[in-house]
Amino acid sequence: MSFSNNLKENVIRSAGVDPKKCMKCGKCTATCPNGNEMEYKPHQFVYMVEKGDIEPLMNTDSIYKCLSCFACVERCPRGVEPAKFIEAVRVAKIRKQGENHLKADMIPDLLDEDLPQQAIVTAFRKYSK
Amino acid sequence: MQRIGVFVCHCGTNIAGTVDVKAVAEAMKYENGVVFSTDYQYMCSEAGQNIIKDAIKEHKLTGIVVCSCSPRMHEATFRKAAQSVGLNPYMVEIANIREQCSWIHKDMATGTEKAIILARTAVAKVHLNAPLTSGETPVVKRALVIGGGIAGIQTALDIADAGFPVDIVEKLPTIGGKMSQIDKTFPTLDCAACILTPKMVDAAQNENIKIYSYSEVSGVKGFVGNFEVTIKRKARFVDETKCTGCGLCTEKCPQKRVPNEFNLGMDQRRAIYIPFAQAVPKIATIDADYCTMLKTGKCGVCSKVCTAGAIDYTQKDEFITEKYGAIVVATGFNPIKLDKYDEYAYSQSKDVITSLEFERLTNAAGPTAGKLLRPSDGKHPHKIVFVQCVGSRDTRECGKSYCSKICCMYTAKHAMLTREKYPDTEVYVFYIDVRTPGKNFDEFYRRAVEEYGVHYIKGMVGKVIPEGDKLIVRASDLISNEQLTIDADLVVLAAAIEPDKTARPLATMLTASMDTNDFFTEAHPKLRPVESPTAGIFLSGACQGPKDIPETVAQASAAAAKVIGLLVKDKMKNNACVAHSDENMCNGCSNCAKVCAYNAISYVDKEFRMPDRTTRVRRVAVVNDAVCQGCGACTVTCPSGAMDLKGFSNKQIMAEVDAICK
Amino acid sequence: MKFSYYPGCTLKTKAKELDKYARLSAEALGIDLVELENWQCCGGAYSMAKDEIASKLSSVRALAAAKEKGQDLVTLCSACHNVLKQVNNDMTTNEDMINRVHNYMKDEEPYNGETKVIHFLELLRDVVGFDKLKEKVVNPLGGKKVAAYYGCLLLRPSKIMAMDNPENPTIIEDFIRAIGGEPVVYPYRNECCGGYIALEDKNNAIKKSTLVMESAEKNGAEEIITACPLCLYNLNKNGAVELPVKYFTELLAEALGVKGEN
Amino acid sequence: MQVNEFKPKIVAFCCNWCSYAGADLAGTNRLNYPADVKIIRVPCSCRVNPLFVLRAFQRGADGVIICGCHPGDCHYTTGNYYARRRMTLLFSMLDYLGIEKERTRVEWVSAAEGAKFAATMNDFVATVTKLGENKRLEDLRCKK
Amino acid sequence: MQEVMKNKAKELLASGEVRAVIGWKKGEFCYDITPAVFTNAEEIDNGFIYDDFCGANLSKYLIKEAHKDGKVLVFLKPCDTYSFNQLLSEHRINREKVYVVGVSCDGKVDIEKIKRTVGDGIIALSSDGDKISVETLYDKYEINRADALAERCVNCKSKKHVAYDELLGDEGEVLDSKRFDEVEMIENMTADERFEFWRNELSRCIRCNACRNVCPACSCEKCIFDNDNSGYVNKAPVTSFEENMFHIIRAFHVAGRCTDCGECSRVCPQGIPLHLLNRKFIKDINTLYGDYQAGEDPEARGPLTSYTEKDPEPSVVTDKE
Repeated sequence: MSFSNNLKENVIRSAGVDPKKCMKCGKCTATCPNGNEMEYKPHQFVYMVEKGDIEPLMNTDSIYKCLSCFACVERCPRGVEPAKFIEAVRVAKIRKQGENHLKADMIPDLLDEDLPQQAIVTAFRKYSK
Repeated sequence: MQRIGVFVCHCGTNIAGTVDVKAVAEAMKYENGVVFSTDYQYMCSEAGQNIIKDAIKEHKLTGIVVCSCSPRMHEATFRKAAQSVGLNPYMVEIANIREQCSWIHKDMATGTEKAIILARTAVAKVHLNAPLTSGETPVVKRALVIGGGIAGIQTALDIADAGFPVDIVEKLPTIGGKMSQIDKTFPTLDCAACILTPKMVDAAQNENIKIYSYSEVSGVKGFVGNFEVTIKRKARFVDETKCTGCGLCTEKCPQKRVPNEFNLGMDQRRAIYIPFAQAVPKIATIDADYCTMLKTGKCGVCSKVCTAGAIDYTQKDEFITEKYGAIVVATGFNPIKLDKYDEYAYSQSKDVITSLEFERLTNAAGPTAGKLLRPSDGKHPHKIVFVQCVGSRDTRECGKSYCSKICCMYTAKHAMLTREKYPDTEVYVFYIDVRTPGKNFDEFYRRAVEEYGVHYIKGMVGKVIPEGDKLIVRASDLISNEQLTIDADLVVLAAAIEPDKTARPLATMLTASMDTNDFFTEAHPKLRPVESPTAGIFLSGACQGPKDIPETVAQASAAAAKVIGLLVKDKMKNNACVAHSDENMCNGCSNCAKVCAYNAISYVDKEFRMPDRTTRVRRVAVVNDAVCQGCGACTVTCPSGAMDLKGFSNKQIMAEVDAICK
Repeated sequence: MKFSYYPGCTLKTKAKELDKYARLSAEALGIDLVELENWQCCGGAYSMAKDEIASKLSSVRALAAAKEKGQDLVTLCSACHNVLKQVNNDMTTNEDMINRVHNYMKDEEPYNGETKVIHFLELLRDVVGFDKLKEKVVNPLGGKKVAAYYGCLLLRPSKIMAMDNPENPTIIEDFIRAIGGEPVVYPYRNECCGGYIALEDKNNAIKKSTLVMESAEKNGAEEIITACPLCLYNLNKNGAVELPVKYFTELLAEALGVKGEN
Repeated sequence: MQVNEFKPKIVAFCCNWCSYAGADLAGTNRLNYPADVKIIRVPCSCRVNPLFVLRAFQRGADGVIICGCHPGDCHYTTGNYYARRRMTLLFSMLDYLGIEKERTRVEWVSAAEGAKFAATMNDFVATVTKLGENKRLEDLRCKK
Repeated sequence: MQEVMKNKAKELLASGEVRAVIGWKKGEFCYDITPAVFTNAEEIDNGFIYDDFCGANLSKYLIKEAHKDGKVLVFLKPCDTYSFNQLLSEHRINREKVYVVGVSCDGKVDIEKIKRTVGDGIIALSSDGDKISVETLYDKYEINRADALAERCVNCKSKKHVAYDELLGDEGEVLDSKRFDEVEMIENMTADERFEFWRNELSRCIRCNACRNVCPACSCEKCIFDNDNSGYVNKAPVTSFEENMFHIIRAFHVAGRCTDCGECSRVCPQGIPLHLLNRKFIKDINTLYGDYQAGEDPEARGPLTSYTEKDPEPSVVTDKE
């Protein structure tokens, strides 16, 4: 499908890393502190992006489960750095109209007095456009 | 002026079918310098060869051209024939009118026309041929083996058995190498010591073998057949000729807290030590870094207890020089350091160990006398996790991009042995791929799974978390797409292997080439796997690439066979078609040496008389005939044209060009 | 010694102590931290997407401002440090981004990653020196058992952050020793506490932060120190363990005897 | 008008270990290629001096092709790597001087690639035939 | 500058530090300056000159001079130091016997360019800042110095000395020159146009060998063109073909070794832009194998004596559109 292919290319370009370098060792999923909370695990992101299977990834909440902790980036033996694909898919998703994961009107309910600014800033940065 | 004979072969109808051989022979009669030309059914037959021999004698030929099949087929035949009647074999040229003419053309006119041109080209070349003689260099009938592991021992034994003296240089106090640290060997599970130590003893007792233990190569000069090697014999502060290996000193030495490298630091030895019971040579060595006497001048216990009077605190490093005809590199491997892989907590927990440490933990002569006990608390582990590919197949700077090849099999061995000895222990192996290409290898691995119930999980360990007396292993199971957590008692890391650190400086001394991973490169990856491109340097064992024991031994014997093939000759016949530099034209610019793959070119300062009777010293290139392989790379890089290749000289090739284009 | 200083938004509001104690300590150590004028929020999280450029511009501006002054840029908040350092790395390696940033900014002298970004901890280790620091301590911690919580952002990706061994770091432990405490090494000190999801996936954040704190407690920690306001908030708020979490600068100021001055 | 079919003169330098053997294999398999190709055997493609190529053109060759072992398979381990650089630069220079670049070629032919050798020669001869006679580099005095 | 250099030369001669000094002296005409060897203060006072016409690259003279006993002082402009380094790397000069004094250079003047404006009969020349005053038999002129600069100086690649024992004047930097623009222009012509261009240029060659004799890379003990055995000997031009061959072979022989000093074009009495052949090789080497400046680093391996496994195939040339 040309649309899907186009999407795949965009995601790969945005991630800036090469899914073909993956040797499917699974160290990313092994090392992920949030791996068990994810419907699609980090290694599946790499493989599915390589296959061009982007739609299911865009529609899973796994893209909001990534903690951006760089553990898989740090430990990937092949320089594939799976978090970059998760980020790329998330960016592709929230760039679409009306797909913001976090909307401004949701914020007040989530606030508490000690919450540092950066929590809100980063939540917006990561989850909305 | 040459007197040239031309001999045109019919090759039955193979040539005569599409080439008018008579016409070719006839046409050649009118070529400059040709004094005889004929044709015959089969030139390579005895009768054909006699025609050539007779003509050479009768017509006093100085050069011949045989128009026949490819020179790759019969050049040697015709050269021999010529030589038998006193014509230099390099005065023979072949015009390939079969493979490159009659067989590819259907039309007689075309075939004949081309055959005439090819013959004319060969005649043009012969005009410029000069008699060549292969130089000869005497071969020193002694070999050097660098490294005394199983590779070096096997190579040395095979060479010695063929009757040649051979020296082993080993940097440690004993030969035996990595194999001496291994408990059992896959896939047969025989005890490594049981098969290795007899070989070590054989080496020690073989009168053709001399072992320089605790020694290193510090300098190499010369070339194939004539190497001159300087060996540094490190001071061991024990007189080798006097020490009986009784071991009393190693029991009495008061310095007890020296990490024992033979057991990878898992227990301690004394400052004077014999690495292990079966060490060869069985001679004590004082570790200068720890010896109180050497450091402070106070102690001397070992000297007091030694009845042989072998202790010598004043011993100094000694250098000896020896000549060799061939050198075998057998420097072996080491597991990589794991300081860049601390997600596996190697430096944070004693119970995270490498596979080689595991070998020592299961070895009867090891720190636990063969009982599998945790290094931290000496308890028996009930859950063990093996991690494969730690540092192998890792393209980052800290890793090795290659597969270390032996880990899949030794891990299967460890897993199987553990389950056999301790059936109450759960064993998990995390793998990316299980690679078992070898005789009975896959069967072995399957037995670990099917008969011994080892849990093989397709996935990787991502983090090891030492928590209390457990090791929380976080891993992935890619088949079931889940993340697993295992609370293990012991984690064993299959660390990647890398060439020994001494290999790189050694390669520089030997002018042998290495790849980016510091493995020695072969002269040809398929066809000359045990030779270095540098003539006279041979490769044995893991210094050339990761290898298991059977492969190492096979390569070791292959290297020995190559060495024997070299040493058996009294003199070495060099390639006759070698490069030669005209010193009158040579600029001494060094460009030729830069492109020489064999380091055959060196430079000397030479005095020249100038036209005005003064003298001038110039640097000029000198080709070593014994080393040059005759590729010609140097000839093209030479700006002045001083460098030329015998047998394929500039003028010869240009004469061929001219003849073709005529 | 003069350094440019990038405090970041949280240090001006919820994490005032982190900032205040750092400044006081720096003064006591003879270090002049000059706050950049007109700095903007770094964005709080570095986007790993190569084509996310607009959100990285504010970091480039801060970096360029430091370059203009010819000073190294000191950061304090782990998140700011991570963002600035990664963006700085982009400005030497990501061609496409470099071009686009130059086009956006239209600076006379385009910025190409010249500024050196150092964390306050690195300042203590490499500029002051932990030995020297030790000499200046007037109120040593008296062997208090302190657990360092590194989190993710200080160490990873180590290729770019290059602060310490990412899997077995020692910089905060050495710091604790220098000010007279006893460091508690525990395995979860470089595991993510889930700070980024604290806002909208609270349950998960509770799990993650509790794991970290339990581990520290089990290994005998009396308190935890960190450099990250978000970690501090998350551990304090969501970690189900009663263990004080403080900024490392607070302990530093205390040890140097400058804490009470304000 | 006289119709004279143009027969180009092609000089092929073949390394002894791979390409010359490949040419032999083409013969053994009876694979046809034009008789216009004449092979000169050299030990290695690195023996081919750019001057030989120029010499051939000077003497009236219409095309020159150099064949060697595939990069990485050189009998002398590195010879063809040097040949590759030399020939690339030479060809580029000839092109710069306005000499038809199609008259020169380097092709890697292994000892097993008889078919490739024949196909390469067929193709090269066809290309050179289309170009016609080499006039730009020919030294007329060399033609009698 | 000239006085500083003279004093330096005299000082070192007087102290016995050097045996001889290689510099420049006036020739027959005021603009016709030639390299010279000075051995005493008197010679220097009478003849030594350093001005806008001292274009000659003195490095090649060291091959002969540095073979004799004692040290030689040589004055090298930035571009000359590259040739010097290249000769060092080829072991043609004994470094210990040379005392290199780097002299700064703000470009040298091309007399041909001046003649084009003023015609023949020049009797006096003097430069003052950015102007050059010319006096001919017939008239007086004032020319912008910039307009008279030699092509190689307009496209100067480096004002930095890559080798020296002592530096007079200021050190400059490696420049981002446009020296390949002209090569590119030729590359962009059609093959026929290129052939016409070069035939027009090379047919003027009179085989005087000036280019070869001046070239620091052409310093072979015996040149193949002089060697009866080489198969390339030809001493006189008979057809345009030969100029083709001579110059292709010469360019190839210095490929990877040529520092682009531009001496070949400077000395060509026929004004053939020979440097465009050398620069083509340099440009190709830079694009195909990575930037390489001969002489920049005497330890570096030249592009034709090295390789990488991933080098482009010759088909990048033969198959290009």
